[in-house]
Amino acid sequence: MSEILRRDPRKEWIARNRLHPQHLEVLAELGGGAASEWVGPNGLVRRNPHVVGFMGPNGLKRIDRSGVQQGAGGGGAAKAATQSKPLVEIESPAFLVAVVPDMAGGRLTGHDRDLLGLARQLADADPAAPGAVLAVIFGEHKEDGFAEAGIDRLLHLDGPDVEGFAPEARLGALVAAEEAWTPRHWLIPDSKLGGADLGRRLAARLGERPATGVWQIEASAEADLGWSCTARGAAGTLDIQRSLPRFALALAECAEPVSDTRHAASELTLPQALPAQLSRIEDLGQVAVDPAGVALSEAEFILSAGNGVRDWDGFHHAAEVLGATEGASRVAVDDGFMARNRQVGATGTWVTARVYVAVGISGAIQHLQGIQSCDKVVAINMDPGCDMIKRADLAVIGDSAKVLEALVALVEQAREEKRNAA
Amino acid sequence: MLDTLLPILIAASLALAVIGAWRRVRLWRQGRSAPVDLLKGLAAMPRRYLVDLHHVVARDKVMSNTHVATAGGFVAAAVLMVLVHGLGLAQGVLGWALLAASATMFAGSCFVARRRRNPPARLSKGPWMRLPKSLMAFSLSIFAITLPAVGLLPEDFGSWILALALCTVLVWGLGEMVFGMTWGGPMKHAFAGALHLAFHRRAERFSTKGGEGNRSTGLKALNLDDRDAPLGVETPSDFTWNQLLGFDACVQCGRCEAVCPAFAAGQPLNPKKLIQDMVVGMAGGSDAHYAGSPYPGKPVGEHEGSADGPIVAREGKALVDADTLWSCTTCRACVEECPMMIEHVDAIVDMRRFLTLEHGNTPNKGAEVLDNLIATDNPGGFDPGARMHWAADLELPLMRDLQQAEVLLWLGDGAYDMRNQRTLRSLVKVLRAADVDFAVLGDEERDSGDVARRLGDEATFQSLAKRNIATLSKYRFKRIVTCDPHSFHVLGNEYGELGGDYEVRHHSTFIAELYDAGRLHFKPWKGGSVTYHDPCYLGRYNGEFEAPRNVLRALGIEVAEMERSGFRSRCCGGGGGAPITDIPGKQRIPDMRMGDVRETGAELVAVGCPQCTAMLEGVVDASAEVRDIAELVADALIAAPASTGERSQTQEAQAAEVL
Amino acid sequence: MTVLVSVGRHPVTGRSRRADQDARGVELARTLPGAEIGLLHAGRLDEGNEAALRGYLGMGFDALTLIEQPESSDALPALAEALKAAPPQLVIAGERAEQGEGSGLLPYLLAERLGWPLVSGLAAVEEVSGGVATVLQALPRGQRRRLKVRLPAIVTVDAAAPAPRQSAFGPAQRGRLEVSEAPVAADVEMAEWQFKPARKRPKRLKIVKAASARDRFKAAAAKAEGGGGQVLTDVTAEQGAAAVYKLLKEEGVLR
Amino acid sequence: MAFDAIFQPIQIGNLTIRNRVVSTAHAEVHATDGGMTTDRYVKYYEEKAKGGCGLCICGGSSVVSIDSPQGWWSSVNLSTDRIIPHFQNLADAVHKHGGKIMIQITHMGRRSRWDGFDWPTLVSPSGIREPVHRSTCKTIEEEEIWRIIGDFAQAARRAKEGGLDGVELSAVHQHLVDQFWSPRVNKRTDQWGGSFENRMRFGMEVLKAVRAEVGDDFVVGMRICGDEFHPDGLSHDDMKQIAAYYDATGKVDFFGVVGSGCDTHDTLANVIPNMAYPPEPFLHLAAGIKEVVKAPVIHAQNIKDPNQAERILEGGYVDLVGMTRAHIADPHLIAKIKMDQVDQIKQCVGANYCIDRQYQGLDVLCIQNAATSREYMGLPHIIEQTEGKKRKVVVVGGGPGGMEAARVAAERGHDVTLFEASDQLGGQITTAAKAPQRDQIAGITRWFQLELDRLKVDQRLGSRADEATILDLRPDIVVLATGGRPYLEQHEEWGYSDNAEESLVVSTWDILNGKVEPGKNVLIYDALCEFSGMSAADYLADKGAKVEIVTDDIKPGAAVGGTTFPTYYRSLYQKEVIMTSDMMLHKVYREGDSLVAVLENEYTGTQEERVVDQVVVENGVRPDEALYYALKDRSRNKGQVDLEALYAIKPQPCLSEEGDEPLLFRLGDCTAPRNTHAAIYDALRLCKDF
Repeated sequence: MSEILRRDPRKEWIARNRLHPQHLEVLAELGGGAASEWVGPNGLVRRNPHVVGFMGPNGLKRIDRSGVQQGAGGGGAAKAATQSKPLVEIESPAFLVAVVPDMAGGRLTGHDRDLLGLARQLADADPAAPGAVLAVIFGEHKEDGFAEAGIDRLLHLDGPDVEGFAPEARLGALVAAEEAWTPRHWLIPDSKLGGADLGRRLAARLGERPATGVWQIEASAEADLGWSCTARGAAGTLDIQRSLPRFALALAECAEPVSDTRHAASELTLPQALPAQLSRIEDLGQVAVDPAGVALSEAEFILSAGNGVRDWDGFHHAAEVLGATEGASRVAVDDGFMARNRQVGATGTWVTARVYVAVGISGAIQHLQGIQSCDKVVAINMDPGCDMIKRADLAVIGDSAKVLEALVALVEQAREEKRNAA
Repeated sequence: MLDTLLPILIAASLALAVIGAWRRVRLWRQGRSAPVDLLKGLAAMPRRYLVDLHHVVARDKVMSNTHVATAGGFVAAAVLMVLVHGLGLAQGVLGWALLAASATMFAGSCFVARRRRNPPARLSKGPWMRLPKSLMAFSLSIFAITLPAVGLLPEDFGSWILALALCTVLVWGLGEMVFGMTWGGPMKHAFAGALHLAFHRRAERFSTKGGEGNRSTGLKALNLDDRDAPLGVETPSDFTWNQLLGFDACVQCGRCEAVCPAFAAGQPLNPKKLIQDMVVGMAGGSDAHYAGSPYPGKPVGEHEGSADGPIVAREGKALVDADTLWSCTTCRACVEECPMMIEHVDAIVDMRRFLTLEHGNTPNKGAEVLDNLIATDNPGGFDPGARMHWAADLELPLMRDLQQAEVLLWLGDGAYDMRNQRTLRSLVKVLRAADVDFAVLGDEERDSGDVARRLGDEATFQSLAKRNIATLSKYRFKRIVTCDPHSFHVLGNEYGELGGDYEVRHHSTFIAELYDAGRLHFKPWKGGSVTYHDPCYLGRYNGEFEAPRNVLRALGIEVAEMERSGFRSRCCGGGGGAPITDIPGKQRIPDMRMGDVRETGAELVAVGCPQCTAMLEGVVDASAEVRDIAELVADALIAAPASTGERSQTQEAQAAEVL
Repeated sequence: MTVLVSVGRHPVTGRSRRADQDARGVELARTLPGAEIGLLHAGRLDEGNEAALRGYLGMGFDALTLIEQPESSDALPALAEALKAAPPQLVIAGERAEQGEGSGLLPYLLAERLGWPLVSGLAAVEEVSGGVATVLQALPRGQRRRLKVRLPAIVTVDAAAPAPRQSAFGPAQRGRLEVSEAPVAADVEMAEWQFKPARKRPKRLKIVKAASARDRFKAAAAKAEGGGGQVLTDVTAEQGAAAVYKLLKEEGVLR
Repeated sequence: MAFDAIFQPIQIGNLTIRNRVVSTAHAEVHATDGGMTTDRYVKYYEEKAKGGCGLCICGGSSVVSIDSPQGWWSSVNLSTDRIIPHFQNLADAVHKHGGKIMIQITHMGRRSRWDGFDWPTLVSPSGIREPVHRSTCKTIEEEEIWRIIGDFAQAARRAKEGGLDGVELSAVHQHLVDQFWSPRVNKRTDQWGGSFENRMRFGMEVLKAVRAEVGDDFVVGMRICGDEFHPDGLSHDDMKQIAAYYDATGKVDFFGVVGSGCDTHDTLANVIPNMAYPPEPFLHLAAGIKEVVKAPVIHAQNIKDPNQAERILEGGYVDLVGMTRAHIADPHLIAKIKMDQVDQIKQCVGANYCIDRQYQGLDVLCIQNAATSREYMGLPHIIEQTEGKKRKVVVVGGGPGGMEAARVAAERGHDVTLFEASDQLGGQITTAAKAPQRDQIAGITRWFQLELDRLKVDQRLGSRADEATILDLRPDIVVLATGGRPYLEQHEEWGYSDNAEESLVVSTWDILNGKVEPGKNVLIYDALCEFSGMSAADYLADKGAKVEIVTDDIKPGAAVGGTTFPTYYRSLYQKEVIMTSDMMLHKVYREGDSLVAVLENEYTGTQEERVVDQVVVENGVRPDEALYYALKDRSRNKGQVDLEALYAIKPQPCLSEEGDEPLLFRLGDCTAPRNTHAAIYDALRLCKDF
C-alpha cells in the first residue's frame, strides 16, 4: 500500500459540514463505516468516542480535531510491524564450529541454544574471517527455528539406524563429519539427554582430550585455539581454568542464546554414505515409570488440578492412566484436596514439564510464573476468559471431568489396540 | 517302707538335680567369659534376692506374698525334707518346722493356682499351668509324709498302696521342684535366678549394706581396637555366660510384655518371648514349645536356632527376625519391671551391634543416619558449620572464647530442629534470667553418639564420643546442662568408660536448683490442666522423676498424672533409633501415649526431651499442646522482686523472644 | 565382573568417603545373582583414602585391588593393563569422580582401549545371560530406557541406581587392600590447569535483551502469556479429549 | 530442615543478621514532632523484630538536611541531634528481640514538594522539574553540594550515636544522589556532571564523608536502582557499572536493589509492584547487580511467600530478600515459619493500600491487618484466649468485616457461628477478585477461610440468616456485617428498576459477578472513581466490549492510589477503553434496541449522548439495614456501640453487664459504606475483648 496520503478536499468539506445532506454518508466512508460525532434525534450531539481518529502516515493513530484530515480505519490498531531479524549469510567460512544438539523431544533445548550461542562466539570472533556454525542433528525433529538459533549449516542424519539410543551409529556419523570437514571446534552439550555420552565417545574415538563441564570461554592469546575456558570439575565443586581444546562439552548457560540474527541453516550432506554398522547395543525403548516417583520440579508431564475440579477420583484416575505426575493450584491445596508439596507456582514448586495440563486452573499470576518454562501448556477449563487459556497452547473449554474421562477412554482404547496388535 | 523309699527318692532327685545343674551350667558356659567375682556374688546373693528382687516383686502385693509363701515355704521345706526324711532327723522341732513350711508352701500354691485359673495374657501357659499342681503335690505330699514322722499319724498309717500313691505324688513334686529346677521346667527359674542374681553383669544395680544400688543403665563399650574381638552378638553363644544365665532365669511372668510399648503397638517384639528365644537358642531347638504371647504378627513355631547358629539370618528365618530387634525403643520399661532383673536392652543392643557392624543391615533410614553421623557429625546430614544458626541473634558465649564457665550448655542436635530451637531459646532465656555463668561449644559440639550406639554402631559412637571428650577436655566447667536426656545419659553414663567423666544435669534438674536457690521468679500459672510425660532417658535411665515435677509445682501447676508415669511411664516411641528404623505396627506408640494424655483431660503435656516433643507433636488430632518445661518456665519468668537486686541491663537487651 | 571404585568427597563437609556413584555400582554388582565381583582402584594410598576405600570393603568384600599411583597421574594405562590381564565380563564404574578433574572420560577411554561397548548412566542391570546384559538406563526427569548390550562391556552408573548398602564396620576393618604396582603415567596437561573452588552460578533468570527502556520494562512486568494458542470452544468432551490426546501423542509423553 | 536458606545468618560488615529476611525502607508516616520517632514508630518495628524479622531498615526517605522537607510523609529528620535519644528507644526495642535496625538516609533533592513547612527551595543538579510531585527546583550550587555532603555524614553519626546498626544511603527513587547519577536529570558541565566519574562524584563524596564520620565498624549500605526504564535514564548496564564502581571502594557494606526508576507515575508503580505484577518481577536486575559486586545484595519487590523467598535465596540470586509489605500484612511472618505455621501467615495480596496511603501523606496501614501500625494502641497481632466466660457469638455476613469478627471471636475461645448468604466467603472481595489483574485480592479471603477452618468456626454458607434463625441459636452476642448493595436508585432518570428486564442500568457487581452478560458497546458511569468502576471497565474490555468509562470527577480512577491506577491505565489504554471525565450521567433512555445515555458536562451543563447497548453505573453501596432493625429492639444494648470505648480500644462496657438478651453490634458497610480496612478494623477493635 502506498504510504502517500490521498486526499479528497470535497469529501473533507462535507465531513466538516454537519448540515450537509451527505454528511453521514461521507463520514461513514472516511471513517471506515463509523462516525465519531453526529446529531441525535433530540438535537443533542451524539458521540462515538471509539472511532475518533485515524491511522496517520507514520503508522500511528492521528486525531485531527479540525476535521481537515480523516483517514480510513479510525482507531485501528497500529500496523503489526514485526521486523524480521537480519539474515547473516556466511558463504565461504574460514572454519567450522560443529555443534551436536540434544534435540530432546525433537526440538532444540535451552541447553542446545546456549551452545549455539557459544558456537557463534567462536565463529564470529574475527569479523574478517568468520566461521560457520554447523549443527549435526539426528532423527526426526519438530524444530522450525534452526535459522533463528544461529545455525549456518545443518547436517541432518535420519533413518532407523540413528533413532533412539544409537550411540555407535551416531558416533560413526560424527567421525564421518570430522573426516569430511574437520571443524575447528566441536561443541556438545554436557547433558544427560545424550550429549554427555556422545561427546565423550567422540573424543575418545578420535583420541583427543576434551574439556568437560565448560561454562565460560574467554579469548586467550596463549591458547592454541585462541580461547581459554572455565570448566567444572570434582562433582561441581571445582572450577578448572584451562585452554579450550578442540572438543568441548559445555554446560547449560555457557553462553546467551542467539537472539538478534537469522542464519542460513543450509543443509549439508555427507560426501559418502555411512557404512552399515553392527551395533552391540540394542535399544528396547523407553519404559513406563511410576510418575508419583518423579519429583514435581523434574516431571516431564504434569496433570495439574485447580479450583474447577469437582471429580477428584476421576482426576487421580486420569493422572494414573496418563502416567502424569500430579500437580495442583494453591486453591486446590488450601481446600485440602491436594497435598501442599503438590502446589505448583512461584509460591510452590517451579516446574519445567514438557507438557503441563492445567485442569480447572484459572491461572493466578504466581501459578503462571511457576509454569513459565513449560514447553506445552494445555488448559481444560469452563471459563474461556481466564488467564490460563491465554497462556495455553491448546485450550479446551468444557467440563473438565468429562474431557478427562473421554481422554482416559482414548488412551485406554489406544493401549488396547496396541496390545491386540502385538 | 517310706523310711527306705524317701531317702532314696530324695537322694536320687538331688543327684539328678546335680547332674542337671552341671548340664545347665554347661549350657551357660557356652557363652563368652565375663569378669565376675563368683564368691562375692554368691555371698551377696541372699541380700540381692531378699532386698532388691523383692523390691521389684513387691510392686504387686498379692504376688509378692504368694511368692514369699511359696518360695519361702519351698526352700524351708526342701532343706528340712533333706534333714528330716533324707537323713532321718525327724525328731523335735525339725519335723514340725517341715510341716509348717510345707503348709505355708501349700497356702502359697493355692494363690498360685488361683492366679492360674484365669491367667492374664502376659503369663505363659504350657508347663506353667501345671506348676500350682506340682507345688501342691510337693507340699501336700511332704506334709502328709511328715505327719507320721512327727507322730501325728501312726508310722504305718494307711496301706502300702497309700504310701505308694503318696510317693508317686512326691516323685511328681520332687521331679518338678528339684529335678525340674535344673533340667528345665518352670522351677528352673529358682536355680538359674539365684545364680543370676549372684553373677549379675551389673552388680552395681544391687543395694549393699552401704547403700542403694545405682540404676547402671549405660551400655558397655565394645573393644574395637582388637580386630579379632567379635562385634556384638551373632549366635547365642556370643553372649557372655552370665547373660545366658540371666535369660535362663526368666519366670515368664510377662511383666515386661505388659509394659513394652512396641508390643502394645503391635510391632513384632515381645521382650519375654525374646528372652525365651535366647533360651531356646542356647539349648538348641525351635520355639514351638513356647506358650506365651507371640511377637505380634509372627506365629510361634517358625523359628529355630542353636547355640552356635545365627540368631538373625541374613536371609530367611533363624531364631529371631531382625525387625523384632529393631522394634525396641530401648525405653527400659521391661528391665525396670523385670523381677528377675534381666537386662533385655543390653541383649538387644548386643544383637543390633552385630547386625550393624557385621551385616551392615540397619533398616530403613538407619544407614543414612549413620552415614550422616560419620560424614557430618549429626544425624540429619546438616552442615556442621550451621549448628549455631538458630542462635545468631543470641550472642551465646562460646567456650572457645571463654575457656571456662560454670555451666557448659550442651545443645544437642536439636539445634538443627526448629521445634527444639524454641526449647533451647527458652532455656537460654531462663539461664540468663538466673544469671548463670554458662557457655556453649558452638560448632565444636558434635552429636553425642546416642543414636549411633542404640543402632548398634559402636564404632561411630566411639568416634564421636572420643572427639567430644577431646573437645571437652580443652575447657573448664563445673557441670554440663542439657535439655536432651539422651545426651544427658550418654555424657553422664557412657562417656566415663571412654575417659570422660562429667557431672551432667538435665535442664529440669538445673532449673529446679535455680528456683530453690531463689534465682528464678515466676508469675502464677493461668493455663489449663497439665500433665507431665517422663522421658525414658531422664526417668528410668537416670532416676530423675521429681525435679521436673518440682519445677512444674513451682510454676503453680498441679500435675494431673497419667496412669503410667514415673518409673512406669510409657515411652513416646522416640528412643533407641526407633523412629529411624521405623518398624511398622498396628498403631503408633506416640498415638498411644497421647491417648494416655487425653485420659487425664490435660490441655497441655509438659515434656523434657526433644524426642518426646517431636513424637508427641507428630500425633495427628492431638488433644493437648506439647511444651517443654523450659518453655513453660521462660513464659512464666518475671523480674526478681526489688529486694533481690537489680537485673543487669545487658540481660534485658539480649534477644528476649523465644522465636 | 569388576567394579572400579574411587575415593569420594562428602558434598557438605568434604570428608573422604565412598564415591556415591561408585558405591551404587558396587551395589548394582552385588544385586546380580552369582556374580563374582572384584573391586579395583588406582590411586594413592594414604590414611584418608584407605578409610574411604575400606568403605567399599564394608559392603561385604574380603579384598580390594589397589594399583598404587601417585597423585595427579593418569590412571588409565594402569587400569587398562589390569583389565586386559584378567578381563572380566562386565566393568562397572561411576559416571564421574568426585575429586580431581571428574571429567567422566575414564570409562570411555577404557572402552575405546579395550574395544568394548559402553553403556552410560545405568539405573539397574536387569539380567546377564548368554553374553548379553539387559540394563535400564536412567534418563533425565526420572525416565528409563531398556537396553541390551553385548558382553564384555563397560557400564557407568547413574545416581538413580539403587542406594548402596550400608558399609559394615567389621568387614571394612578386616578386608584386605591388595596393593599392586603398575607403570605410572603423569598427567602433563592437567599440571598446567588452575583449580579454584567452584563459583556459585545462579540459574539464569529471564533474558531481557530489548534495547528500548519501555520494552525492558514491559518484559519485566508482563505476566507470562503464551499467546496464540488454539482455543476449542463449543466442542464435545470427546472432541476436546481427542485434541488433547493428539498433542500428548505428538509430544511423546504417553507411554 | 526446611527454609534453610532463609534461616542462614549473614554477616554484613561486622553485624550478624539472624536470617535473610529484611523489612526494607519505606515511609511509615509515623514520625511526628518534626520528624522524631514516636512510640507508634517504635512499636511498629518492635513487632517485626518480635516476629523474627532479621533486619529492619526503617525510615524510608529520612532526611539529612533541612532543605529536604520531612513533613510531607512524616519521615524521620536526621538533621538535628534531637533525634539521637529517640533512636536509642528504637534500637533498644528492636535489639531486645534479636533484630537489627538501620535507617535509610537521604536528601530528596527535587523529589519533594516546596509548598509547605519551611517553603524550601528544592535543589537538583540541573534544576529540572519533577513530574510526580509537580515540583520545581533550583540548580544546586557547589557550596550547597558540600553542605549536603556534610549533612549526610552528620546524619550517619546521629544514627550511630542513637545505637542503630547502620545506615542505608538512598541512591534510588530519583533522590539527590541518583539525580546526579542520571543523565536524565544531570545536565551539568562542571565537575559534578557530564562524564561517568563526574556524575558519580556527589555520591562518592557522600560515601566517603559518611564512612570517615562513622568509621569501619558501622554498617553503611546503599540502595540503588536496577534499571530506570527511561530512554534517557540509567539502564541496567549503567547501573551495573555504577554498582561495581562504588563496590570497588570497599566502603559499601551492602547494596539494596530496586527495579525501575520512579519519577513518572508509570514507573513509580513498578517500585512497589501491586497484585497485577508477577512475583519478583525485577529479580533479574538485582541478580545482575549481584554479579558485579562483592557486597551482599538485598532485593525486595513482590516477594511475599516463604517458599518464594527460599527459592530466591537458595538460587543464589541475592543475599537477602526484602519482604516489606509481607511484614506489614503479617509482622509475625518469620515466627510462623519457625512454628511450622506457614499456612497461618497472613500473606500480602499486593492491594497496596499501605503505600497508596503513604503517597497521600497518610499513615501506613494494611488493608487486611488492622493491628499493623496500631500496636501502640494495644491492638494485638495475636489474639489471646479470653479468661472470662465462653460465649455464643453469631456473626452474620461473610465479607471482610464478618470474617474478621468471626476469626477474632473464635481466637478468643468463643463458640462462633458465621452466616453467609452466598455459597462462599469473601463478600465484596469475591466480586473485586473477578476483574482482570485483581484476582490476587481473593488472598484476603483465602487466609480467613484457612483460619476459620482451623478455628473450627461453624460456617453456614448459602444460608441467609433471619431474626428467628439467629435467636434460635441463643447467642450472647450478635455481630451484623451484612454489607449492602449497589445504589442505583438515587436518580430516577437513570432508569434503574428492581426488575432486571426493565432496568436500563446495571451495577458493576452485576457485571463482575457475571450476573449480566457483558454488552458489546458499553458505557460505564463511575461516580466513585475507585476500584469497582475501573475493574468493571477492564473486565468488560477484556471480554471484547467497546467501553467508555465516564465520570464527573477529575479523571476515571481518581480515587485509586498512585501505585495502582497506572496498572489500570496500562490495561485500559491497551484495550482502547475511552476515559471521559467531567461528565455526569444525566439520563438513560431506550431507543429501539439501543440505549441512549445522556451525559452532562459538569462545568458547562452541555449535554451530549452516547448510543450503547449497555449502561453500567457505579454509585457506591447502600447499607443493608433490615436485619439490624429487626433485631435492634430484641438486644440488650439496642445495637449501640460505645464509641469512647471503641476508639480507645477498650472493651465495650455492655460486655461486663449481665442480662438475658443478646448484645447486638454492626460493623462494616452495613453501618455505612467504607472500605475493607474499615470493616476489618471495626471488627478487630470491637471483638478483641469479647
